[in-house]
Amino acid sequence: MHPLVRYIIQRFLRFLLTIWIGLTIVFIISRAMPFNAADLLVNRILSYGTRLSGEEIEAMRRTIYDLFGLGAPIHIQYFKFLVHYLTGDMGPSLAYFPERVSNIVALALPYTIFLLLMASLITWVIGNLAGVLAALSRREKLSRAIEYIALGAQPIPFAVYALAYLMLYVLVLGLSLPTGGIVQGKPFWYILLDMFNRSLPPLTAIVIWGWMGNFLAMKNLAMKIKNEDFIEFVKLTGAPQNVIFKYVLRNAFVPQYTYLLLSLGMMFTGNALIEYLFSYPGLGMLFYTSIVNADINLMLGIAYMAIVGVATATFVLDLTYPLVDPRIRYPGQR
Amino acid sequence: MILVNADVNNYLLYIDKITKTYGYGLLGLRRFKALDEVTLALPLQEPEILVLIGETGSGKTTLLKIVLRIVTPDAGSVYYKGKDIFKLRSSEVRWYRREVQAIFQDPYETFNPLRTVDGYLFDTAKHLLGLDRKEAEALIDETLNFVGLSLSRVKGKKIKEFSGGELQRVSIARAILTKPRLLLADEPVSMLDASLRVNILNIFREMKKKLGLSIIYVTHDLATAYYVGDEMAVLYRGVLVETGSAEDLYKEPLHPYTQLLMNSILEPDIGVKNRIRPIKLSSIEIKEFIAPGCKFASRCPYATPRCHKEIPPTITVDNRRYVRCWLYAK
Amino acid sequence: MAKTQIGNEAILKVIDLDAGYAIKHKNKLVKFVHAVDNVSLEIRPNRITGIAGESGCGKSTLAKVIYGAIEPPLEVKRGSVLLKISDEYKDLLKMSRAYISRNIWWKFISYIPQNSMNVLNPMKRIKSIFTEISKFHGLEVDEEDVVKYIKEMFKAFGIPAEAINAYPHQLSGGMRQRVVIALALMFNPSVVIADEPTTAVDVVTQLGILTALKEWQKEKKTTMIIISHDMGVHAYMDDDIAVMYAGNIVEKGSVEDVFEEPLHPYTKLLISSLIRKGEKEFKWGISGSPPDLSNPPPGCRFHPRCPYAMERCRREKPPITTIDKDRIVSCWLYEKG
Amino acid sequence: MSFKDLIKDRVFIVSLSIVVGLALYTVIYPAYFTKVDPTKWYTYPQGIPPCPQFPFGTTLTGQNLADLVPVALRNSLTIGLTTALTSTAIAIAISALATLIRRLSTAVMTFIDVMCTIPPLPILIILIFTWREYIAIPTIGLILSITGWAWPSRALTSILSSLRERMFVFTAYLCGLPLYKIVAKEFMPFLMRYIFVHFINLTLWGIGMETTISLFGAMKMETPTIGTTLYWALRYQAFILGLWWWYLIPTLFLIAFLVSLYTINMKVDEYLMT
Repeated sequence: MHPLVRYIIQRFLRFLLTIWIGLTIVFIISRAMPFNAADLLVNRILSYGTRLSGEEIEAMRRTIYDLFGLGAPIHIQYFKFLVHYLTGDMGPSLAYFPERVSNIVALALPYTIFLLLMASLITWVIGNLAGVLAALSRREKLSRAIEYIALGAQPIPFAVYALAYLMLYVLVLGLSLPTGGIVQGKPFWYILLDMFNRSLPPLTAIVIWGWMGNFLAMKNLAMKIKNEDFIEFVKLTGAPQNVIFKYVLRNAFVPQYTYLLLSLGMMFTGNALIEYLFSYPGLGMLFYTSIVNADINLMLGIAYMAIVGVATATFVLDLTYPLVDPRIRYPGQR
Repeated sequence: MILVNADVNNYLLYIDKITKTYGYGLLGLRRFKALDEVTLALPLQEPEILVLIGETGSGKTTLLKIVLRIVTPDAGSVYYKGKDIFKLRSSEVRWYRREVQAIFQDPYETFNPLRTVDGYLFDTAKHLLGLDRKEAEALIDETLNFVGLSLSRVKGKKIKEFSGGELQRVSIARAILTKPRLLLADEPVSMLDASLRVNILNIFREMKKKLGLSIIYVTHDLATAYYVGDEMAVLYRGVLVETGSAEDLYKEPLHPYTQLLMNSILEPDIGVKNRIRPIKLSSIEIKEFIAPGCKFASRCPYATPRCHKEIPPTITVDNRRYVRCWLYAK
Repeated sequence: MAKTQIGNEAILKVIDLDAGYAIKHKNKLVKFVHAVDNVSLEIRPNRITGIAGESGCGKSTLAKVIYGAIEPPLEVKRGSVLLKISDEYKDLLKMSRAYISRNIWWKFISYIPQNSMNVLNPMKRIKSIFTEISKFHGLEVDEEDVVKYIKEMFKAFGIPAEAINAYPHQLSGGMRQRVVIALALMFNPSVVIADEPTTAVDVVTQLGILTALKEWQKEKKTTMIIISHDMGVHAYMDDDIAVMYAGNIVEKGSVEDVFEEPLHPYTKLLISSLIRKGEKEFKWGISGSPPDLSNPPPGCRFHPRCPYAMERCRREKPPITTIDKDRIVSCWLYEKG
Repeated sequence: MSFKDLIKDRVFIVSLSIVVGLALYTVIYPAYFTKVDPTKWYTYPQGIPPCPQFPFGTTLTGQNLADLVPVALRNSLTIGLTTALTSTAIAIAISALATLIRRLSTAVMTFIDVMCTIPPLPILIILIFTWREYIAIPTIGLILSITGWAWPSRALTSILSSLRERMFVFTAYLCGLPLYKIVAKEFMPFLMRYIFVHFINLTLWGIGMETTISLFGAMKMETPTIGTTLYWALRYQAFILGLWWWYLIPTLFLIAFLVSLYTINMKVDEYLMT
C-alpha cells in the first residue's frame, strides 16, 4: 500500500477518533449537570402558563424524557445519544422550542469555519514570513524591535486586547458594525460575498494580534535551523543568501505547519469571542445568545458542531501535509 | 568456547541460540532476524577476553542489550553462572547487576551533560553496594587510580571538562566499582583518537590479570581485537560466521568476511600501500538481512549459487574452531 | 612510484598563518583559542598531502582557513593563503566572501566537512542537491550530464543507483557520507580538502572510500588534503604529510621519509602507539592529553608529554629546522650549529 | 548567566517586586481595609470618577472599585494558579505515561493530539455555566485544566521521548537506579526549564480563559474577578459613557501583574538554559 494512502487512512481514523472523543465529552457534560435538562424544559414550558391538567403534564414530562433519552440505563442513553448526534438530530432548542438545534447551528457553522480558516491561515503566513525575515535579516535593530513588540503582547490576554480593539474600532474610528441576521434564500455567491464583507472587521482584529504568536515561534525555530549542519555546509558550497533563506524556510515550514494543524482548536477560543464582540453571526454569537437564554441543549449542539467543524478543518489541512513533508511520502528504511 | 550444548553450570556466561527479530515495512509486519541462533560461552574458572567482531548493523549491540537484560530475546536463553538471567528472582536482579556491567561507545553520550560525572560513581556505590557517600569515597578513589585518574580530578565536574579518553576511563571505573565478573564493552575505543586506543586496551588487560574480570569486547578493528583478545567470534548480519582462538583466527582466517576484515586494516607504515587489496564497496545493506542464503553471499568473492539459496551449517574445524561457510562443508 | 611533476611549483601556499577562536561574552573577549600558530605550508599539485594530529590540535581550523571559510568566532590574526589560479597566486583571505563563494568554491577548491553524515538538506532529493549546486556558481549544466556524473560516482562509491531520487533520510549514514564526497568532486576542482572523511565508518567501508578517493585523484590529477588522526589512513593515502601538535606544524616531509625515519618525538609516538596486526606484547601509548590552546605551555608545547624534554624545551620555542628540501622538523634535538 | 547575574538583573528585580507586591496587596487589603462586602451593589454613590475619597472611583452598580479591584485580582490569580498547578501535574503524569511505558506510547500520543485539536471554549463554558451556582473560585481552575493539560503534555512528551533514547539513561539503569530516581536525576534537569515555562504560560492561559468566559457571561456574575468586572462595565456601557476608570484600572492591574510575571518567566528561562 502506497505510504500516501496509508497516511490518508491514518488521518481519517484520527478524524473519526476526534469526533468520537468530542462526542463522548459532550455526553459526559450533558449527563454531569447538577440539574436535569428535561426538567428545565418542562418547567420552562409550564412557566409560559398552561391549562394542562396533572396527568397531561406527567405525560408531557415522559415524552420529553424519552426525547432526551433519559431514564434508560447509562449505556443505552450513551448509545442513543451517539446515534442522535451522529445523525445530526441534537434535540430541540430550549429557548426557540420546538426549533431543532441542528437547523440553528447549521446556519451559523459555515460563518465560523470561514472566519476560523481565513484567520488561521492569514496569521500563520504573516507571522511565519516575518519570523524568518527577522531571523535571517542583517538589520538587527528592526528585527529586535519587532520581537520586543511581539513579546510585550504575549502576556496580555486576548480578551483584553479584543475589548481595546472594539473600543478603538467603534469609538475612536467611529466605524459601524454590520448587523442583521443570517442572509437566507439568496444565490450561493451572494451569501459568500456577504460572508466575506461581514468577516472583514473581526478578521482584521484577529490578524493584528494573531501573527505575533507565530512570529515568535518561527523566529526561534529559524534561528536554531540557521546553525544546523546542512546550512553551514550549503554556505561552504557557495550558496548565496537567498538560497539559505529558502532552505531555512523550507525546513522550518514542517514543524510550523504541524503547529497550524493543531492550533485550530486554540484559535477557536479567540474567534468565538471576537464573533460575539463584533456580532458576527457565527457560533460565538450563537453561544452568547444561548447563555443569555440558558439554552443548554443549544449549547451542547454548538459544542458538538464546533468540535466537528474544527476536526473537519484540521482533516482538510492534514491532507495537504504530505506535500509539505517528504518523509511522509517516502518513509525511511527501517 | 564450545558450541555443543554442554552443562551450563561450569560456564560464567552461556548464550544459547539467542534469536531476536524486528519488524520493518508496512506496520512492521515483515520480520527479519537481527540475531539468528547465536551461541557463545565464557569459561568460569579463569577470566577470558572474548572479542565479538562485527560492523554496525551486525546485531552486536542487540546481543549486549540482551545480556544486560535491557532487551528480551524472541528465542533462546542466557545463563549466567548456571542461572537463566530472564528467570531471576527479584532479589537476584541486584546481584546480577553487580556481577555484569557495561561501557558504551561514545564517552560524551555515556554521561548526562547536566550532571556531575562523579554522581554516577556514588550512585553505583549507593544502589549496588549499599555504601553511603563517605564510605564510598575510598573505594571510588582507589578504582579511579586503577584507571589512571583520581577522585579529586573528577569530583564535581561535568563532561565538558574532560577529553574523550578520560571520560572512557571514568566509565570503566564506574563499571568495575562493584567488582563485577563480566564486563561488556561496546566498541569502547572506536570514537577515540587512534593513538589513545592502546592506553584503554592496556587497562582491559590489567583488569583481566589483576581483577580476574572476563570481558566481551565488541569491535570491527581486528588489530585491537588480536592485541587484547583470547577468543574471537565474528558476527555478520546477526549470524555467527566464524569462532576460534585469537591466534587461529589471526594466522588462518577461514571465513571470506574475516579475511576481508583482516585485509582492511590500515597500518602506519609504507608497505601498507601495496599490501592492501583495494576493494569495491557494496551497496546492499537492508537486503542482506533478509537474504535467504548466506548473508555475506552478495559481497563474497567465492559465492556459489548454493550460497545464495541455502544458509551454510556450522562446520566444526577442530574442537574449538567453528565456521559457517560452504567452502568448508564436507 | 615516481610522481610525475607537472610544474612542481606549489598550487597552494600557506604563509605564517595565525588564527583562532575569539570567545566573547556580551562582546567582551573572554578567551582566545589560538588554534593555528605560525603555520607555513606548501601543497604541491597532483599529490595527496595529509595533515595528522590528535583531536583538538587545530587541524580542522587550519582546513577551514585554507578553504577561506572564516566566520565568527573564527578569526585570522596574521598570514595569507595563496591559491594558484591560472598561473598567478591570489590570497584567499583578501578576497571578498561573495567573490570566493561564487567563483572559487567548488570550482577550484572544495571541502568535505567533518561529520558529513548529516550535512544534506533533508527536504531535497539527492538529484536536486547536485543540480542546484551548479546554479550557485552560474554554471549552465543540463540535467543529463548531472545524472550521468551522479551514476558514475555512485557506482565508484558503491551507492545504489535508485538512491538518486531518494531523500537523505532514506539512506544510511555511510551512504550519505559518500554522497557528500561525490558532491565535492563534482566540478573536478583542482584542490579537495577532506576533513576526517572516514571517521565513524566501519573498517571495510573506510577502505572502500579511501580507495575510491585515491583512484579519483590518480585519474583526475587533483590535489588532495586529507585530515585525520589515524596514521594508518595517512600511510595508505598520502604522498606528503605534515604533523600538527597544539597549533604548530612539528614535522613535515614526504610520507616515505616521515614513516621510515620519523624525527619529532611526537611523530614517533603517534606511529608507535598504533596497534599493528599480530602485535600482542605490551605497548606504551601517549600519556597525558593535548594542552588547552587558550593558554598553551611555554617553550615547546609538547614538552610536558615529551620523553626527551630538556630544560631548553621548557623555556624556548624550538626553531623550524630544514633537514633538506621540503623536510622540516621543529624540535631542539635537531637544532643546527 | 549565573544565579548572581539573575539576582542583580534590574529588570528581574522590578518585575519580581511588582508580582510579590500585587499578590500581597490582593491578600492584605481586602482583609483589613474593606469595611463593606465589595460584592454588594449600590452601597456607594454611582459613577464617581477617582477622587481622594474613592481613589479608584465607583461603578454604576454602586461598588467602590478600591475595594473591588484587589478581591477581583486575587480571584483571577487563584483561578490562573489552580489551572496551572493541575494542568502541569496532569501533563507530567500523562507525558511520563506516554514515554515510560512503550506499549502505550502511540495510543497516548494520539489521544494527546486529539485533545489538542478539540476546541476548549465550548466545553469549558458549558461546564462552568451549568455548575456556576455550586462551585467556588478554585474549582473553576480545576475545570479549566480539563483541557489545559493537552498542549504542555504534547511538548513534554516530545522532549521525554528524545531523552529516553539517550545513552546516559542506560548508564543510570546500570547504576541500579530505580525508575523514579532515573526520572528525577536524568530527566528532571532537562525538564525543569520547560515545566517552569509551561507553568507560567498556563497561568496566563487560565486568566485569559477566565476573562473570556466571564465576558460571555457564563460565570457566576456576582463573584468579583477581573473578567466579571469587565463584563459589567460592558453591560453598563461604561465604554460609551466614558467611565474609563471602571474598565481601565482593573485591566491595568491585571496587565501589570501578567507582564511582570512573563518577564520573570523569560529571565528564569534564560538562567535555566545555561
